[in-house]
Amino acid sequence: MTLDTVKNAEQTPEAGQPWADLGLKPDEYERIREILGRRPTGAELAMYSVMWSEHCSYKSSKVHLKQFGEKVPANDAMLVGIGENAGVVDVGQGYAVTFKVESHNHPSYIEPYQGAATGVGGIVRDILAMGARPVAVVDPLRFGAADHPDTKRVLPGVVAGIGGYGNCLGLPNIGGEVVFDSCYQGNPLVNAGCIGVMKHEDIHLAKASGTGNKVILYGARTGGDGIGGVSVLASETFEAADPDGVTANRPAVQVGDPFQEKLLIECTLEIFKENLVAGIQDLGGAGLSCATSELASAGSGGMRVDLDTVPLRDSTLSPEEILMSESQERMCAVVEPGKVDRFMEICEKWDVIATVIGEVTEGERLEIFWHGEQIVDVPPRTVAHEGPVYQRPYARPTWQDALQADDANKLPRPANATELRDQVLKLIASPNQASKAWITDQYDRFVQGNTILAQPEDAGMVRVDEDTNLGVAMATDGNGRYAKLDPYAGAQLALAESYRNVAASGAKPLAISNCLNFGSPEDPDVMWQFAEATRGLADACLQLGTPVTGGNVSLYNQTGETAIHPTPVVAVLGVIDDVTRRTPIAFKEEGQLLYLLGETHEEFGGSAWSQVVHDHLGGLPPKVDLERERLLAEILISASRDGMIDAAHDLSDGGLIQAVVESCLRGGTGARLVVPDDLDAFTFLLSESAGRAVVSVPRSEELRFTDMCGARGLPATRIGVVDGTVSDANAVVEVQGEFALPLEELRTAHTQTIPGLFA
Amino acid sequence: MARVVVDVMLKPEILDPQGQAVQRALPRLGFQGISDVRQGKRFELEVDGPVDDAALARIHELAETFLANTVIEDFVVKVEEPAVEAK
Amino acid sequence: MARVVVDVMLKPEILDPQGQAVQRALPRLGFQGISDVRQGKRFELEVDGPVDDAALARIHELAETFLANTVIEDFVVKVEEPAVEAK
Amino acid sequence: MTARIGVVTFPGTLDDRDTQRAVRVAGAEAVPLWHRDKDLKQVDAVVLPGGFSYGDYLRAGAISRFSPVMESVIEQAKAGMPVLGICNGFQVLTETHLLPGAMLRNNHLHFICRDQKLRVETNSTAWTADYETGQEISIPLKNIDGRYVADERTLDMLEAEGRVAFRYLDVNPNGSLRDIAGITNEAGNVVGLMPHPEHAVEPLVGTGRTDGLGFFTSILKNLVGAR
Ligand SMILES: Nc1ncnc2c1ncn2[C@@H]1O[C@H](COP(=O)(O)OP(=O)(O)O)[C@@H](O)[C@H]1O
Ligand SMILES: [Mg+2]
Repeated sequence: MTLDTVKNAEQTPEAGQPWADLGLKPDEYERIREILGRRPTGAELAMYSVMWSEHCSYKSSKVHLKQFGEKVPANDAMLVGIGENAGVVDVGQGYAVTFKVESHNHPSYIEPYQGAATGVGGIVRDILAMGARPVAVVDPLRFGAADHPDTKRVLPGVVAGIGGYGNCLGLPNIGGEVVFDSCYQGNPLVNAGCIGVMKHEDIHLAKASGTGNKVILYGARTGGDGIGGVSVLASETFEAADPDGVTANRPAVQVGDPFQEKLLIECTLEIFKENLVAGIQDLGGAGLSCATSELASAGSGGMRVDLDTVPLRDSTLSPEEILMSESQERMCAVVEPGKVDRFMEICEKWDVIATVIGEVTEGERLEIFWHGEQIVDVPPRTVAHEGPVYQRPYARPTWQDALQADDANKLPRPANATELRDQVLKLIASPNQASKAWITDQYDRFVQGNTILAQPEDAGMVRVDEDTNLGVAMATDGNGRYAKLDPYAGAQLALAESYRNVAASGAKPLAISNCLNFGSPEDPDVMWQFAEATRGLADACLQLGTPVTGGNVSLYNQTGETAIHPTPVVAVLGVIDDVTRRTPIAFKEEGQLLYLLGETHEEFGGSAWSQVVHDHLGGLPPKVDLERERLLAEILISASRDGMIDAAHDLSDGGLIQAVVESCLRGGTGARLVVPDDLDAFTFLLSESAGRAVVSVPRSEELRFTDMCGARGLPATRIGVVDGTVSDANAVVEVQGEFALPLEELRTAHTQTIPGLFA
Repeated sequence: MARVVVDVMLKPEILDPQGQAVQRALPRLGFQGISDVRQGKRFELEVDGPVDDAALARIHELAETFLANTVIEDFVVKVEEPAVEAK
Repeated sequence: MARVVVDVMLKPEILDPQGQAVQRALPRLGFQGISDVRQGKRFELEVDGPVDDAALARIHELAETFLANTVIEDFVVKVEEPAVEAK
Repeated sequence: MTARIGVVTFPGTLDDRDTQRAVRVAGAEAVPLWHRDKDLKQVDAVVLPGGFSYGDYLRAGAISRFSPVMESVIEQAKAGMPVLGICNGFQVLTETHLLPGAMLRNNHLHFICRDQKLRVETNSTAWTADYETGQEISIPLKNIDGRYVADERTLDMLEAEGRVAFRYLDVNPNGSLRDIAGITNEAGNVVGLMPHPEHAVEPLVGTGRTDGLGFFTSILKNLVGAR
């Protein structure tokens, strides 16, 4: 095959090109020809096709994501907003924090271990590229039915992959989620998030400026794995790659090398410390195509790259393949000529291969050469930032009304105390509500020696400064069942829960990232869910004052015609001035008073109870009251700062009883609960009304605490006491007049389910 | 009873970080002249009964569906002991 | 250029939980008649130059000091390609 | 003059900064040592910290063992310098044969991170002098290749010579033979264990316990006493 040079493309305008196989639509191909004024070369076609894929261009979601930039709450903490590798917020004392969540759903279904592992690798490089030291990871996960045989294949592999990669990097895993629902059977959701910390002056951006500056590719050699990964795996063509069809359209899976990534982290941090880079970008989806076009597009000049210089693992790769390869553990830096030698020295110190592959030029073009011939000559913005934008049609699904009319509040309720007790026990042991310790114990949560809170606390928390005790906290939440019933409210509930979790730990919520997992954007039902969810999230962020700093969209999560539940996952980042004031979930002190904060209504739509007991999904999700969420958060934060509470646990799926049982198990104590006068026991224990938390108040603080709640107008109801000393073998969780469950029976029910299924 | 061996190796185009780490260590240990190292898995299966074509076909299937992940790995099935008297 | 293979297996008296896990999974997958499974490592070394006795002796030493930990593992060195014209 | 404790960084070491912090918390000076340097910078003792040196590829510790710094560490250890190997560091010490036995994949095959109870079986080593023999402590354990094995003769010898330094209590988290969590050489200067004392030196972080601090205060006392 002869090389398809720019000259050749000019001379053979009619040559046939495989644009359709690369996932481009006819009008998209036409647009490329229009931009270039000729047909693209093979290499240019490769670049446009990966960069204009849904994954890289956000072509279906862009029009909706715009709101996150438009409805921005006043917030001085924001240092870098949407559009960079990750957003950056000010957390005080000169520190800045960058964080983001990304999806690696499709690869993890095909190859659970490597798919999940490289998902962690990718998000960590994003954080690193901002100039930050990665300090923690989180992993919101969703799988098919817990007892489905394929879940036995996928879950252990995903968990081992996340652990295998993250543990080897030395990043504590401080939170996440594990949710089972048969809607995820053919589309598990593997989202991964990372937090990084830096000083304000260390923030780095992905841009190539300064004519004559060198472009350096460093890290792993480029191989033939993962070619076209984003366009194949994260797009409609993925459908052809279901388990039986794997060979028909071989998915481009990559193998991760966490050791190489660890070296890359240390090497890059040392390079930052000596101020050696003018711009930097990680290589993720779309590999070099993405890195070079984004760097050049964001910078002031053009860029020239000699592809021959790229270190290869496989010498037979074509230039198109080199441009598209998604080999992991690579970074691209722009470096002033005078600093190149020192840059190379540091790479050598860390055994990292580094190569000058090009330089910043005066023009405005991205030019790529192979064997001395020009094979790419494009305006980089058209590749990186001016891809197609679709206004996909959307409409409220015809089935939505019927779904909402199928009211969960009308389901048969337990007839007596024994039935109530049995249902509580069943709930506590159900896969979604059971302890995830078997999973999270496969993750290192202690490494780096700064972990203040980790699983199973409400939020993860790490210390940022050893001397001042400044810390940051993060929680991630999402509830696909709520979002299916009402995507607008469901997205807001995801934010509200995550926000509440952070506040319950004592930290002040600052900003958010998200990972929006949905079905096919070509389905108007799904597109409506997406439009509603983004609108809901943007409105709620505005109201709560927590800007969106960045995020990720994963579409085409469906099997055949059936989409997953719409699943917006929200990660809230919070800050705490003094980590010694953090609030754990454990009930520890006998005799402390239990207060329920917020109001309880009959709200069972989408609830854990309706799923576990009735296998039902219908009605409306719990009502959202963001002003109440904000007030609750303020109370939780003040109470923690002023030492008025010793434990707090937010209420979410499973309701009050779930939270109380978890806090008792964590502390090793029992509890005695009294049903308030205005509630029936069932609603009291199992309703999922939002905006609530349970706290444990030392008797000496009771007055001060209730005064504060009263003064600020937050309903606080005394619902019982912590009962029995820590490790009392006879401790019970008792609901007076209803039932008593021995703590050890609860522990067994809560902890045996997951190992029973997967160990 | 006979022994059947299944060798599972990463496909040539897939990164083999373990093999690479071993190879990079060789010069330091004073070993020259080894241009590539790949590391894979070796399974030794003790098979009751005759290792006939049917048994080998089943082991082949086992390798394909379980021992190897054919998205990233290739495998080879070999009978190790003289065996095959069964024919 | 020739390929030399080093197979490394845990000593028989050492517990091999990986092999056991495979074996335990077999009945669930519908496989009967496999009485034992052991899992080990396979290294494929591409050797520049002739694989003569001297080269093999060096690889043997490499296996003994590096590729295998002889406290817990046994190893076998094999030339895979026809090779050995060097003799 | 405070004691100088060297902390080695191999490529892929993770707990070097934490170990340096633990050394400082105990009141000694932490001296970073780089795997490529033979120079031990005149430290009084060396810690080989945890992590995944060389990605744990081949076998945990197998590649690091051949680094230049280890040549000096082996030499000095044989001459009596105190050396502590934590987790990956313990694996390196068994690979060098400064300590007998070997580390294998956990019997359940998973990475495990937990707060682990141990018994300090001897306080006559350089790193355990500040504990009582028989004292029970809880410190984090986190590894995937933590199963200690050795042949029966070696195990019997270790027991007979009082060289089992730490034993797991309540649960054996990985199938280690005779519940062994850590051992010492004959002279008591070289100690290795799988759990992580350096992650249990501050009341606030990790498990909130400081049971691991004794390792670092022991060595300090030992060194100052020797002067
Ligand atoms: N995949 C996971 N990785 C890390 N931590 C997890 C994971 N799944 C659950 N957790 C942790 O387990 C605890 C309980 O989870 P969950 O019940 O989802 O919390 P909540 O309902 O309060 O949001 C939390 O600390 C959460 O961070
Ligand atoms: Mg919570």
